[in-house]
Amino acid sequence: MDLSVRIGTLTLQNPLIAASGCFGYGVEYADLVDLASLGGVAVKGLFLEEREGHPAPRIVETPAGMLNAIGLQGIGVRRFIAEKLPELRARQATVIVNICGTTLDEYVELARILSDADGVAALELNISCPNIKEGGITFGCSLNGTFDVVSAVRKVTRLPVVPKLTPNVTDVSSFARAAEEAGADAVSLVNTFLAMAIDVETRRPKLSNIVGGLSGPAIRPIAVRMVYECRQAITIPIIGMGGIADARDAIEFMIAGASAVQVGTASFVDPFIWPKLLDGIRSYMERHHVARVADLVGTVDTGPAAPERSGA
Amino acid sequence: MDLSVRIGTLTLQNPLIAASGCFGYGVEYADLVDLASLGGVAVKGLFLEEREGHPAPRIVETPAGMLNAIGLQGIGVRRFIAEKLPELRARQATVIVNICGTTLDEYVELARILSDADGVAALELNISCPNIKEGGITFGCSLNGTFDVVSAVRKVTRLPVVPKLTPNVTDVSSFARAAEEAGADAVSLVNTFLAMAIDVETRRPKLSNIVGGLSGPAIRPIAVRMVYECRQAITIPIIGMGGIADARDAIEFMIAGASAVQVGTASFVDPFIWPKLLDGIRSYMERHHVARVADLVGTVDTGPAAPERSGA
Amino acid sequence: MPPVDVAAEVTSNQPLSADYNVLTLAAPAIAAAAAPGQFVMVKAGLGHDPLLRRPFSVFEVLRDARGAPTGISILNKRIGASTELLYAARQGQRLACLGPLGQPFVPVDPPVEAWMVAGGVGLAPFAALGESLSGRGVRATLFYGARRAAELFYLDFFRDLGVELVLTTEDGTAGERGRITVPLERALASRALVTPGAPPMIYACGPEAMMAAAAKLAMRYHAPCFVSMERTMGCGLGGCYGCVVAVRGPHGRAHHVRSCLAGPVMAGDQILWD
Amino acid sequence: MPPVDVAAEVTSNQPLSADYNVLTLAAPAIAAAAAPGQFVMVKAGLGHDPLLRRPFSVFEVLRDARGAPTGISILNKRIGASTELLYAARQGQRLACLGPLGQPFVPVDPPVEAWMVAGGVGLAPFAALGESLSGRGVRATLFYGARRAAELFYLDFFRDLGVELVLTTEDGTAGERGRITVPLERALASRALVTPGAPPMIYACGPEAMMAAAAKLAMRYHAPCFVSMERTMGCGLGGCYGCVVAVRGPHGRAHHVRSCLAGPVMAGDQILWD
Ligand SMILES: Cc1cc2nc3c(=O)[nH]c(=O)nc-3n(C[C@H](O)[C@H](O)[C@H](O)COP(=O)(O)OP(=O)(O)OC[C@H]3O[C@@H](n4cnc5c(N)ncnc54)[C@H](O)[C@@H]3O)c2cc1C
Ligand SMILES: Cc1cc2nc3c(=O)[nH]c(=O)nc-3n(C[C@H](O)[C@H](O)[C@H](O)COP(=O)(O)OP(=O)(O)OC[C@H]3O[C@@H](n4cnc5c(N)ncnc54)[C@H](O)[C@@H]3O)c2cc1C
Ligand SMILES: Cc1cc2nc3c(=O)[nH]c(=O)nc-3n(C[C@H](O)[C@H](O)[C@H](O)COP(=O)(O)O)c2cc1C
Ligand SMILES: Cc1cc2nc3c(=O)[nH]c(=O)nc-3n(C[C@H](O)[C@H](O)[C@H](O)COP(=O)(O)O)c2cc1C
Ligand code: FES
Ligand code: FES
Repeated sequence: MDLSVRIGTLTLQNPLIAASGCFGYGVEYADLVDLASLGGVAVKGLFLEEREGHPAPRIVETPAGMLNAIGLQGIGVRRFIAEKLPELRARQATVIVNICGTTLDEYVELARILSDADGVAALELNISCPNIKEGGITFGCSLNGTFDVVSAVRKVTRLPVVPKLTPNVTDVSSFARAAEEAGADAVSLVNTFLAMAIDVETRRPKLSNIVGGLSGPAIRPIAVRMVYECRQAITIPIIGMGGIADARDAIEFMIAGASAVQVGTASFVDPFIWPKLLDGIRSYMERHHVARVADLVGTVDTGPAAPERSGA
Repeated sequence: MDLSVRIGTLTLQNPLIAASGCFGYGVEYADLVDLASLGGVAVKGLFLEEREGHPAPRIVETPAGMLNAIGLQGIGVRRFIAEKLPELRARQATVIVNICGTTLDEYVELARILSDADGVAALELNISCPNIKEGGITFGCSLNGTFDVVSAVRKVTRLPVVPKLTPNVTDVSSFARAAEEAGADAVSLVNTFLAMAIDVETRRPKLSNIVGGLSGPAIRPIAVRMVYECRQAITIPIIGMGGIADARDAIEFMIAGASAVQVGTASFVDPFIWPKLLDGIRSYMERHHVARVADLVGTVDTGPAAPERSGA
Repeated sequence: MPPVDVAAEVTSNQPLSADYNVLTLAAPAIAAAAAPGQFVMVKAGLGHDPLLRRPFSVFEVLRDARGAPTGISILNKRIGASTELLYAARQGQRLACLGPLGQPFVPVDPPVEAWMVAGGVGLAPFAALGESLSGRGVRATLFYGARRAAELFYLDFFRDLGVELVLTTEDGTAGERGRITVPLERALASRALVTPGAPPMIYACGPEAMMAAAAKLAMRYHAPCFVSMERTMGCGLGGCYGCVVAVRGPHGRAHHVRSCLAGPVMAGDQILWD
Repeated sequence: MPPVDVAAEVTSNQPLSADYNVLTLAAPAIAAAAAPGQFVMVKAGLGHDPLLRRPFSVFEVLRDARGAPTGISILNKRIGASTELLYAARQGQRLACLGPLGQPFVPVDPPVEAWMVAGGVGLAPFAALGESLSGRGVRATLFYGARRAAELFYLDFFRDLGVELVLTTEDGTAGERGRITVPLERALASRALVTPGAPPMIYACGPEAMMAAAAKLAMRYHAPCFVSMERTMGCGLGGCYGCVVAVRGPHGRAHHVRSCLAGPVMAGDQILWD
């Protein structure tokens, strides 16, 4: 059974990636999860510099989902390389570094620095964080911005470049196309949905940042639709995510068109989810006689069955 | 205690409206719910002509939500006026008719016909149905289209005109502004989120229409955020909806900026929800010494408390 | 009478197999009004996941010693989130239960015979129907197919009512091996030879393919046939238009009717089986 | 030892009031490793609503007749969806329980005295801490405030340990009327007069305003103070950065630390109370 997945020049041993911002810098989980057994570890979004992020409350639960407004607290790229990367390398993790900038130059500099570091497998460009104005969302909500940041980074690195798209747009597939045209090796989607919760007793927002990003099972059907749409628009691989909580959900994303998947919120609920997901995918493949996990990708059958589909 | 709500020239006795497509033509519920006790009844989306809609399966449950792709099955405006409106009038329902067209002319004709009918309180322009290409979504996803359809309908009717906005856009508040500029008396938001679910055993979409609209508690935090954004962009009333399942949720929408609210999916779970919602709002107003429900609208306090809000 | 919503206490939960159980619910008002073939909408679990209620046929109408209706039972088959919770429901727990809903089976009177055709959990409406038929003195047969012998339930119940049993299992562990529509067809054919012009009334509930086959056999042998359609339901009350079945429309065109109002029991010859 | 995740059986559910209960959970591995002040992450309910686990202090460490750890208890206060489900949990049910997590209270040894300051459900970490202190022979006092007499729990438990009790209630139905920080301040002041230079160790858990007041009093009287911070937690493992507390940073600036890793027990004088 072949579980491997190709993202540009990178081969992941399996399609399961810990989602950025949901797995710390990976090292927090080193004693709980065999990092080497994951397809990849997308570490918490990094800026060039250290950031303290937003004050608490930073998270609030909503029906089948959660809002977060962490504000990209982080140790900055240099401390990451010095303090975290060695352990990740020692644990044989496939490290995907999620990078965030305020300007195009910052993305380029981050890409340069990380390309020189040992043990980085790919760059995920966070141009979709809904929680901070500077988190690249200005790039992520404009087709030109998306194109520009991807091509600028593309020029300075040999690492696979994977822009992470926001779902908070009218037509996500046009952003996927812009990314592809700019030379991306893959796209990640979705980041969180801009959302809000209000405490009716105090009439104050439940998050210190007023708005935050919605993740978790609640968003899964929207994310699956977006993966499906993008699969039809581009030929580079898609890394799909949004609410995956079990193997069936992961397979749903792959059938919709994702070559690999990330899991975030559900790994909060069950930090030991990884081997369960892998076993579930394996037994599904056995049951359905699928030899290579890549053979599942984009196989959704929208064929006959619906004669009145166009709305008679 | 004053629960009344003004929408243009119309006064609703309270802010609770049965959401379009979730309450049939209202008559189905006449023996279960005192229709006269509702602020309004938004009937199922009507085209000029009868439509059969999509084949089953039309609905599928998702975490804390549901997808639907009904495809606007309906009896057409003339049969509605002849067969349903008299009973609604007899039951003293405040009838909001949700209208859908393929062309601008169809909206105009629907508005003309309904303006001449006795017992119609307002028109809700469905320019946001995600399930059919002709359901006005081409208008609802373009600022010009939204402006044009609202101003065309505005010219031919004295009834309050309430375009219903889609959440599947990058910046919903610009659509609210276009609607306001075109002369809308209020805006309704949100319609459902375009979404998808796949049966992994068959690899087929779970809906006959492939994609459908996500509603229910899952979407509430996104809908609340959109109401909050629109409240800052326009001065006409907002009718808010998306996942309201109890009085607290309804109040959350009002505090975010909605003058009235619609309830759809939750009324499937509990068809007897209406008096419970009203009691809950009343006791909240008592507890918080709110004399007029209108005094709650848009009172979310985003004031001090978050010094690092801009993302230090 | 309009349906009522009851916070029904679970008075017992009887497992029948690893997947099937019978829940009895205290709900006198529903029990008093329910007719065989009608259904209830049950909310399993608190919170919003699972979100919607689920439709269940009224299995038995429960009565106290004096015959007064006290509640209903449902035959539950575990296939997903809600039915899983109902399989694990505990005595004393309360479940929101709305009903009775929908169109019941159209009853017959002697000398017309009644043939009930059940596949798997499709047995659900036939306990109540069998009782009603036996009360009317109608000669009744239950054609009942399941995967294996251990999934054929309530046989003694039907025997005690005087209902004749024709059984099939997919693995041959009880009755004939194969599909239930095979003995049904045989019976129709032989009856047509023996007593032509006196077809039985056929009632069917089970997988859609089984019901389609039964309905087509009935048409072939000119027997009336009612089936209990299964559709995902949003509301059970006609509000959502989620539960439609395609039937022959006024001008020969397909027409979508809501199975929660026009059904679940519908005339088999009106349905556009695909 | 890294934390473990146990499908812990509920071995009992003891209601203490209309809002409080104590759940005992079979979880030997967690019990064996837990130190006072640590917490567990518990998943209430199946399905995705509620979605996340919730943090609960280890209330008691349960042992069998031979003293071997068998499980833990949690003191649960019903305030929302998950705590509602835990209030209603039934014996025999299983709950996913991850732990032990976080930094425990830093213990003291005689002759240092220990003063525990609890507000409401903030009592939770002090049963285990009281036991541990009493095992070390530390003289301990529990300052314990609640809304009313009926919400002061486990008093005999602490008395049996030899812990001195100072009680307050908001309505005056037991102990002094008012806030628990009032007698705390009085005690600190009088002790400073009587035995200056020998401050007690102060441990506080309760509403943030109470802990802030206790921490500030401690600073004023030069007593060491640890508080157990309460933040909404996504993961409990350092993965989400949801649970931060603002502390004095390296260059005097505010610095956010994750209370699930650096806490929940933290030095009161390091926290930037607002
Ligand atoms: C009128 C009527 C009467 C019924 N009576 C009974 C009864 O007496 N006993 C009983 O056990 N069941 C009965 N059913 C079926 C029952 O409603 C479904 O089994 C139940 O809704 C499944 O819920 P779930 O949450 O367990 O599964 P879900 O998690 O909702 O679904 C599990 C899987 O089954 C599929 N599925 C779910 N519901 C349906 C459906 N209605 N049709 C086709 N596929 C579906 C889903 O797509 C999914 O793949 C009846 C249905 C109807 C319409
Ligand atoms: C380290 C730690 C130990 C804890 N120990 C205990 C314990 O032993 N016993 C106990 O009963 N509780 C304890 N708590 C608190 C407990 O975790 C919360 O009461 C619980 O998460 C509430 O969940 P819920 O689903 O019932 O409420 P929800 O529905 O999640 O919330 C109900 C309301 O309370 C607010 N709320 C929820 N959680 C918090 C929070 N952590 N801080 C502030 N407001 C909140 C919500 O915004 C909402 O308004 C502890 C918390 C922490 C961080
Ligand atoms: C607490 C939290 C922090 C996150 N931080 C980041 C981040 O730093 N960079 C990023 O690209 N995405 C971030 N995300 C988004 C996730 O990587 C993921 O796209 C999203 O949560 C959807 O997946 P899920 O539903 O499995 O969580 C964060 C999500 C959460 C919940
Ligand atoms: C089954 C179904 C049918 C709907 N039909 C319509 C419709 O005809 N016209 C319309 O404007 N909105 C329609 N909607 C959208 C709802 O009116 C509402 O905007 C949406 O469901 C969000 O609210 P809720 O979460 O309370 O259901 C439909 C929704 C559902 C679930
Ligand atoms: S289930 Fe809603 S219309 Fe039938
Ligand atoms: S709870 Fe997730 S980092 Fe602390």
